[in-house]
Amino acid sequence: MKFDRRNFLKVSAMASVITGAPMINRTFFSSPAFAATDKVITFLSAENLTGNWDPTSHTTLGQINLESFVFGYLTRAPMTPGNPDEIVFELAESMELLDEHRLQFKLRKGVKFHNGEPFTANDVKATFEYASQPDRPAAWYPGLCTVDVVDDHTAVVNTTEHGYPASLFWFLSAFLPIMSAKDLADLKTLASRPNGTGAFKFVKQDGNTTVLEANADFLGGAPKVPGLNMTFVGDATTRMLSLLSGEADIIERLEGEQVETIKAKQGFAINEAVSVENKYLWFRCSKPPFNNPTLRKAVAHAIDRDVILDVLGVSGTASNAWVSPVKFGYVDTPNYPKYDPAECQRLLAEAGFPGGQGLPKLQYITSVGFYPKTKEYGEVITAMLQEQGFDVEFSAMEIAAWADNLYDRPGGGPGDMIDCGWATGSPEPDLVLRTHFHSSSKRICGIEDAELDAVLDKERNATDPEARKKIIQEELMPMLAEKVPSLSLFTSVFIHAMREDLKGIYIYPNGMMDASKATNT
Amino acid sequence: MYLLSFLTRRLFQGAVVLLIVTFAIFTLLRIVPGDPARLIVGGMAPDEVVVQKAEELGLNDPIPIQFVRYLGDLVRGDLGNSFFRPKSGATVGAAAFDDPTRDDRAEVLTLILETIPLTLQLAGLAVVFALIMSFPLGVAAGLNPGKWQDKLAFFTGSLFVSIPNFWLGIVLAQVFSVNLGILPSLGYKGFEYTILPAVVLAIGISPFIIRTLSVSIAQVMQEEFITVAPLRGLRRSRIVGAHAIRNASIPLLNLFGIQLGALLGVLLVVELIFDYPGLGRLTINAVLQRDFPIIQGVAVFISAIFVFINIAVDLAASYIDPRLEY
Amino acid sequence: MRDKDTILLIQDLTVGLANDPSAKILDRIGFELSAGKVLGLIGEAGSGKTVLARAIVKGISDPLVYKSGKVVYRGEDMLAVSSEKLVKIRGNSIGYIGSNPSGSLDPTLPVGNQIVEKLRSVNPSLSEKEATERVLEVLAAVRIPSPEVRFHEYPFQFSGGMMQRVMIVDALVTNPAVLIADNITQALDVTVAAQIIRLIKELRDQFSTAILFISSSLPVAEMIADEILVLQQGRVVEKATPEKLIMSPQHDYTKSLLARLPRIWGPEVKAPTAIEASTLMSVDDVYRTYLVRKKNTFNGRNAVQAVRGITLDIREGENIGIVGESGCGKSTLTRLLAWLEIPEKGTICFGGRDLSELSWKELTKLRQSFQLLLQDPYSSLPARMPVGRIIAEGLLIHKVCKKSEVRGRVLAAMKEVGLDPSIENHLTVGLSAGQRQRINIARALVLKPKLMILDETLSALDQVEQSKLFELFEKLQKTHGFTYIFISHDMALVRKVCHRVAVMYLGRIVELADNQTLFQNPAHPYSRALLSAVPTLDDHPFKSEEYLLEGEPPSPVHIPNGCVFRSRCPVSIERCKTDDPRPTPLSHGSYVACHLVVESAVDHAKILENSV
Amino acid sequence: MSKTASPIETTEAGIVTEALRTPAQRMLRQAWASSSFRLGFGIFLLLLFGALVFPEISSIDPTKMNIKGRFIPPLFLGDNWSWAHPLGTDHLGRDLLLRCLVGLRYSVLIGIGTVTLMFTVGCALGLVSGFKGKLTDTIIMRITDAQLSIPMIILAITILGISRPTAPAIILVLGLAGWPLYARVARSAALSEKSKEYIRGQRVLGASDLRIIILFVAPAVLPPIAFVAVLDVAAIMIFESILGFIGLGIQPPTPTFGNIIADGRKYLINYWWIATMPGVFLLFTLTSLNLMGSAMENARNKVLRGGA
Repeated sequence: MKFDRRNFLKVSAMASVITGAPMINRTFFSSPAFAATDKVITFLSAENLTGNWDPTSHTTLGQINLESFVFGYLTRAPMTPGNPDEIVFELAESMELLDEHRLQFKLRKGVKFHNGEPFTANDVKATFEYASQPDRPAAWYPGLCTVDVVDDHTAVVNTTEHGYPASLFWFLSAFLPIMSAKDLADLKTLASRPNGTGAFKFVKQDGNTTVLEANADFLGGAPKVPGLNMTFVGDATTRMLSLLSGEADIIERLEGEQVETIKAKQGFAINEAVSVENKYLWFRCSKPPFNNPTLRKAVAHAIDRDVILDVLGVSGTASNAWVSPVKFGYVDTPNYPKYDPAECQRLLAEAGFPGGQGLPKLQYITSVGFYPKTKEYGEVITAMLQEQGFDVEFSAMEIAAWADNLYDRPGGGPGDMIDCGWATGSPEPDLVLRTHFHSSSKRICGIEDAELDAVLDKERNATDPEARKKIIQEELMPMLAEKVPSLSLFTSVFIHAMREDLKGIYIYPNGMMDASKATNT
Repeated sequence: MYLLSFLTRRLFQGAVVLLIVTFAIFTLLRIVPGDPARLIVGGMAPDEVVVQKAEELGLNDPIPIQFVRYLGDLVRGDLGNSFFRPKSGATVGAAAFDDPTRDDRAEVLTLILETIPLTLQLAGLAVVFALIMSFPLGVAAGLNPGKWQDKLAFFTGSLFVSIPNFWLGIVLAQVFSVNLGILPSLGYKGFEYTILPAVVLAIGISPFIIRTLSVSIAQVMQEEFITVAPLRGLRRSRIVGAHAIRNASIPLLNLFGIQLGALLGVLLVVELIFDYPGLGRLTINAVLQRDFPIIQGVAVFISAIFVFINIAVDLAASYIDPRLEY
Repeated sequence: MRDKDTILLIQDLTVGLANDPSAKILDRIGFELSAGKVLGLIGEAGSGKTVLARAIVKGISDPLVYKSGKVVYRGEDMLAVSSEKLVKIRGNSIGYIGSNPSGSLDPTLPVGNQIVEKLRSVNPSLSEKEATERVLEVLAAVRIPSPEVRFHEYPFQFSGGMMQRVMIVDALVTNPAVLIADNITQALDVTVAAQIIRLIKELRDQFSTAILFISSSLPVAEMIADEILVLQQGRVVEKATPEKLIMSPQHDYTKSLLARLPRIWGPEVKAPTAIEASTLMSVDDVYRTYLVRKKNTFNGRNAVQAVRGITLDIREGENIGIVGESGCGKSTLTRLLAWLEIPEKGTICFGGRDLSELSWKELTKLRQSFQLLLQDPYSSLPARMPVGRIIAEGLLIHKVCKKSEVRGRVLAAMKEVGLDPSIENHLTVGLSAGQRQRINIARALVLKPKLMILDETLSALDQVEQSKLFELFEKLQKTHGFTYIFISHDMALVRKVCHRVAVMYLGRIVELADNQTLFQNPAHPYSRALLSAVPTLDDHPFKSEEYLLEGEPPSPVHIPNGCVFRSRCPVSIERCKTDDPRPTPLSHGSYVACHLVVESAVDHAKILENSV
Repeated sequence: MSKTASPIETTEAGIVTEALRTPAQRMLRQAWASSSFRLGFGIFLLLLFGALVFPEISSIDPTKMNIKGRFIPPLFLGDNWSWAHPLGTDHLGRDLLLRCLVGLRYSVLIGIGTVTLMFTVGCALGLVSGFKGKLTDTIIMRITDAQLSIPMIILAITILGISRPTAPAIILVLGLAGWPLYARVARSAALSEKSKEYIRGQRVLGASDLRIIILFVAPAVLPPIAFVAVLDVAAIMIFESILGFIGLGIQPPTPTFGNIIADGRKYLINYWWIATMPGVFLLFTLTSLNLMGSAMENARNKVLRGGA
């Protein structure tokens, strides 16, 4: 008997049956069922979930990606380079700005949530009014809003009472998952499982694998694949090996070397795209020593971002602003902090720590296994800062542990600097800027700065997109360059790799995916 | 009767040992930095919530009182709930402090009971592999001290014990899974996923078996009852097979009892490397996440296993050699 | 020429070392064994006895090699046969019994199964059942009590004597034509050894086996052999019947062997007589019990009553002997006398001071006055200390003198005990047993003790060394006025040096008497049995046929009611079952613990008469 | 009943001088006589020399990064190898030879430090426990059992996972986690030593417990145990690298074997040497230690059995 893998599996499966072991090779027994047709897609995700299925409870990208399979959105923003402002309608059939404070959505009829409830304007109202509350951790909304239900399939987002233009929801509508009004009346249920109108239904959480099955009633037509399994694997090498061994169909967040490896093999395809994600070095601005902007600036001048880009290779591209070039309002900020040791030393001295003297030990936290090369460039940054006299202690954490340390908290978040990226499925810049730098949200850096608040409010309240863009580019970005609550290091290039037989999957620039048309043989 | 009294006594001793272990671990995890209440509610929670949670869990009581409470739960089979892991078993992070799912954390006992069969399967297979590798070598070396068999066993043992097993794991996974594609190496989807980790583990164990076996066989072969056996009319095959190995197996059994801790160390890292969803990976993840109830539960559980295995080893040894008394 | 009864013929057997062509361990050995006859073979340690025993059954291994010769069993040369054939002869037709019965069987398996295993190995046609029956039959034949039970017991559950019986069964179960018994009584107590020899005699008649009986003791061989070979350095130097060998030895070696044998009852024996003197140490009704874990219980303990009420006065300047067999409590008594252990009941006074009432400091000081010399000269000295330092240790502990004087005192002591001062800075490794014992003596001597307790101190030495040390002891006694307590199992030694002798049995002194009385007119039946079992060429006043005991002493855990000796006593009476005899004083501080002595002066006298 | 004579006694002058050495000396000589010991010793010395001296005299800093010069292969392999980096460079362009040598330095430091601590604590407790017996023994042994039943790795990763792992912390944690085996061995050795005749001899002379432990029991019991401790140095070195690998060892940028392997693991497919070199270094070091240790263990067994 030729000893090949298949025979081996047979033998071992038989052996485990004979010995009565509970382990039965599932792939062996179940795979023939779908052998002829499309197979379930196995997607290995680089980031963990939060454990709470309420989409407003988190800003975790891994879970946002999952939500894009399960939930429906009023619109979608493909953000293709050729047509960055394109909006595709999904749950909405049309979108119309009635006046400065009112945005009307005509909704698609006959759509059902996965639990069988019909989708109506009430769901939009419930979703928007719940999710825009300031205590929701996912502060995607520009502020509180009201939704007027005109009829079952017409909803008007009304910001009259809340003092900002409704036009902000134009792009945002592509990023706000629509929940069922019934679920929202019972938050416990909402948190316990995802229930949307998307192409895939949630079946169960099995360890780190989220099992989804095709939604036959999907408004865009039933997906061809029977289902999709999204598994969190917190190690880049493991993800790649799984793809190569055929255990995974698609993986995300590849690094340069991995791309080379996969390109050298037959049967795989690579998808590379400049993303909406910028990676930042966040300062804990709400506690010493980084409550001092001069010190933050000193750090910013100590870092040579070109070297970091060298380390990243294909996984990153330069960016001199706090949003990705794909986003609305991007600008090559003229006073963006550059690598300048002399300036760094000057600022250090100005802050009262000449040559780093008197500075406490600074903890720099980063994650491993999720973002490409974090540990590598983390070490580089550490070395650069140490060279300027900063006493930096570098900790690389597993992704889940890092996530628990990520956000600002009363008294300041853990450590002094933390590495994190921010990707949102919409060109809307406030999903980054307001979320992070406005004192009403200040997710990671914890900055509370009246001047920043004022500029952010000004930009939000601008009704004319061009005027808004100008404020962002000429007032907000330069101000951020002065106050550096965080330093944007680069813009990520998202690299996905998949089996060649997996076709028709669309990957948004924030990593969300559309697999409703995918085939997988 | 003998068995009963033996078990009673040893279980009593074991209980004392477990009590000390539990207290030590419990105290350790209470005095280290990292407020459990803060860990439970998450980083983002305001201080009031932390205080409230601490009050709710009785974390402000003196440690002995907390310990007694923990013991009370323990005897009822309740090892507590994980700080982070939901019942679904997913790895989670970054949830909000007022998250209703925080109440839905997995029970530590369940997590342990879910992972332990896989770990036992791995350890068992590794021991089988190790015995297959070491028995011929060790016995041959013991029967021929100073000869090439002895030297072969010595060098094999020295080499195997010198290979950093996690490194070997990485290399083997690379060769067998990536380059050759013969065996799967990451995660667990079926029995074949146990093979590579078991081989690595077996290479870690086998030097000890080879060494113990060769030394004890060589020693037994010097014993009067062996040297005199051919004069009594026994054949060599019988002398070696029925008597020498039988007597040499007692040091081997004791070795298992003692080296169990070391075995576990290797097991832990092997599971990590092969992403094998056993007790080891659970433990490492718990430590990295500071999931105190899991760490504590695992420590107590492993101590209990340790105590039980040592009782079993002694029982087996006294079954083989009735002179041994406990 | 061999006669037709010859079963085994050894011709020109020479065994040497593989790596040394000139070395000869056995040199041209030749003899024959005939059915129903016992051929004795005696020789000292190192004479090649055991090598010979094994060489006959082709049982020697590297570095030993056969150089020449034949071992012909029924016309077949054992050294030349195929291994298949060898298996059929060895263990089947030729049985072998070694000197270490306790180590001869796998300790982890029941003895019966192992004998069955052996039987079926040499005789595969037997079924398990048949083999078992056969083994049980032979077990009964060697008078092992309740063989069905003991069949299933493990080697460690057997005493040395019983285990030797088992090994006899193991050898005889195949009905061998030849039996090689290699020093089979060596490890046994005298009474047990005597029982075994009696058993072998009976079996010889029963099985009509040809026996090669190897022993290091001429008196032992003399008891059983029809003919005796004397082996010296691998060569047979003399062969004769026992009578001829003893009466008219031919070879010089045989003569010196005979001359060195200690005499116990011969006319030339001059036994020391008891002296009257003040009491140096008095032992008053001391008890010592050890608690050992009881196997089958949760927390149960077995009380091993090692010493059960011993009373003894030691007179200044005398030599007192304490004798008894294994397990009689000698060693415990030694430790009590040396105050290494404290009796749980009773007192020990030294120089009139109760040792238990002394403070630690006083005791440490007093310790200088009574010193213990240990049995094993090898393990009793620290291996990592130079000789001079070892001897100085006592002086340093007690700070007897200034540091600067220590060396002088040490050297003086070394000189006094006959140690070359040049070894002062040597380690003890490489020194002979005699030299080592001298170091032991010297380190006690520096403390100027009054009492020396000698725990089997001389038993590890050969006859020549023993005599030299005796002289030293006598000299020291004269110069320093020492008192000696000899604790020993060696009756000949005690006979030679002790003024008074105490006989111990199961934790008691059953008889204390002066030398002459004990050896000529012992009052206690156990004393007589012990004496009857002593192998000697002397004209024995106590014939073993008459006095030898059956069985073995009861366990010190389960002390029977009444007289503890009654289970083996040939003259026990009804009262012995219920009453424990207390020591009854006789003349001159002697006493005996036996009802017969007290009950009936007439009977007592009669017993004494019979025994003389 | 008669004691057979020591084999040494009967042999000639050379052996007698041999006999005059202390057992530890004799073990060393015996060990030195074996070729595997000398081989191991040679390799170890070479490695140790490299680890101690080379980083000091080298002009390169093991933490100095050079992104342009990363992934340089070892000598004679690949296209762009260079004499400046005999073992190549890692993913950040740091010299692998230097990193491995510095890693070795920490590894040996932690190995020896830990074993010294384990040995000291364990043997002290074991000696007292075995010699004193009774309640002292029971208490110490129960604690030992308890400690022994929490596997070292669990204890170590627990403590190191929640505190900051530095070299002294690692030594302390591993040392405190690893003493029980020494305590057991020392105890049983003390027990058997205690029952020996010569100890009784010392007692008869009037020596106190402490005097006996220090003057006789410890010197008799400890060297043989210390002899085998070399094997534990190797075991601890593996342990240290495991900790580094998990991320609970000395933190980067300090290079340790575990760190380097963990970092290089990602690049194994494309740049195999990064993870392989420290493995090879570790393999050589451990082999040298194990060769020495096993030879020493054999020597010890021979000397102890040969009657000291």
